[in-house]
Amino acid sequence: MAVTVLFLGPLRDLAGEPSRKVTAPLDWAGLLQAVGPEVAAQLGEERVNVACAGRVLGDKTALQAKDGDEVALLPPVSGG
Amino acid sequence: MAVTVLFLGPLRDLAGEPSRKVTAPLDWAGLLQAVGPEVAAQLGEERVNVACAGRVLGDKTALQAKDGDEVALLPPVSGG
Amino acid sequence: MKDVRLLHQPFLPGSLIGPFTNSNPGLGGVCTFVGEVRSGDRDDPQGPVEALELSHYEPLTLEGMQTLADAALERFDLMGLLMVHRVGVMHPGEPIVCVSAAARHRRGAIDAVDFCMDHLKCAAWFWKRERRASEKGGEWRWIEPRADDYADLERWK
Amino acid sequence: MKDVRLLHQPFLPGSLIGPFTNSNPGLGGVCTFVGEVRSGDRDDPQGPVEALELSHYEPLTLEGMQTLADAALERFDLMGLLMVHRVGVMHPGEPIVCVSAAARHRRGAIDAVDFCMDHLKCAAWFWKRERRASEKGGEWRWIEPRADDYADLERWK
Repeated sequence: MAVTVLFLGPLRDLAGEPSRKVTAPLDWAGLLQAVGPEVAAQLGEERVNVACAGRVLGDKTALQAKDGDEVALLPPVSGG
Repeated sequence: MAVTVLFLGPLRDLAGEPSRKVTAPLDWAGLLQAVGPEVAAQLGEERVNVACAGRVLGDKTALQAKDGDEVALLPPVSGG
Repeated sequence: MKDVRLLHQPFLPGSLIGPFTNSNPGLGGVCTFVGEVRSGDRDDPQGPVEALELSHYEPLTLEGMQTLADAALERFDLMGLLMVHRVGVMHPGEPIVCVSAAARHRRGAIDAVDFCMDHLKCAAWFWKRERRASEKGGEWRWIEPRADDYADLERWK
Repeated sequence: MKDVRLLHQPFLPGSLIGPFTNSNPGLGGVCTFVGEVRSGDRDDPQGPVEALELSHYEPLTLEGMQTLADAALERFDLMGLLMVHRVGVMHPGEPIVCVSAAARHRRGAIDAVDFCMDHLKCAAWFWKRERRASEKGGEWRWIEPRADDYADLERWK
């Protein structure tokens, strides 16, 4: 019974690993606790988005991940 | 002792020929007379430029073409 | 690297862009615009375009293009600029003009191409006419820039 | 014609532009932007760029590019749009991104490329980092868009 939390871009360096298994279900408070203080601080920033099951959340604090979901933490992007 | 008057673009159709030899020297009044009323009317328009000896005149009415000069009548352009 | 050409024969833009890009090592981006002879809008009542003719005035046209290229190099942060314009009779699908700008950042490259095209369209020494299939047995008709073209040019003043 | 691709291997923009242009018969112009890995500014104290890595998030990135392409096709008067973006590790001189727009008139083509590039630069699901030769034995450093990039994006809102 797990949720996979994925650290994208620079958050991967902060987390020290590309992903982490967390017990399901997972809400916003649980996420902040699961990722450690450094990543949690980043999650507080407006520029950092959260996707659950392939969909970017309009309100990330409304996260409700269930067993098998992938939760992706998306820091500010830079392409081109 | 001649000046060559060159009709560019649509002015060529109006003049009925690509160029015309005119007696030198040639000033603005002489040019208007030499090109016929239809082309002369076009020359009165601000959008029509005149070049003498390869240089576009800032004030076309100050034209002073001498023997051997080419006077080019330049209607509104369209490229690309 | 500035490369300005007036061509009397058909050209392949692709054959110019590769060498141009390679001649500007360290670039961040290249923006290229290629204008071709249109066959005419589908709903155009005047029928399809058969041919387009671009005429020029030898003593002014190429020199004017050089001056335009210099103005673009002065105004934008560029590494190189390629500006090629056809003259003569062309047919639908043939390239008329190709402007390519290489720069460290995309902004300069895109703006330079925009700037050069606006000027080539209604402030360079070219005269354009077209012949359409259905129009009075293929008579030539002179084309002036559209109001949009003049408005675009004003943006740079 | 809409052609949106996320590539994991090097690509030659020239080999895409020709077929793209040919697939839009009757076009008046094609604008193309190609972004490449820069070797770094000459006066950059951090030394030359050795490598650039673009990472993406599979469930979002390509779909986001499709949505962006649809927005451009909706907003500008286009006949076709090609949008190609590399991911993975790249080296200086390698193409990262290629956007090409075909339209009846140049305005739509140029603006569409400008619009797409601004969005790919700071509103698409990519993360970019670079490794420089002189920096602490080649450590990777994450790159965020420049202030200019964010300002450019605001123009379309």
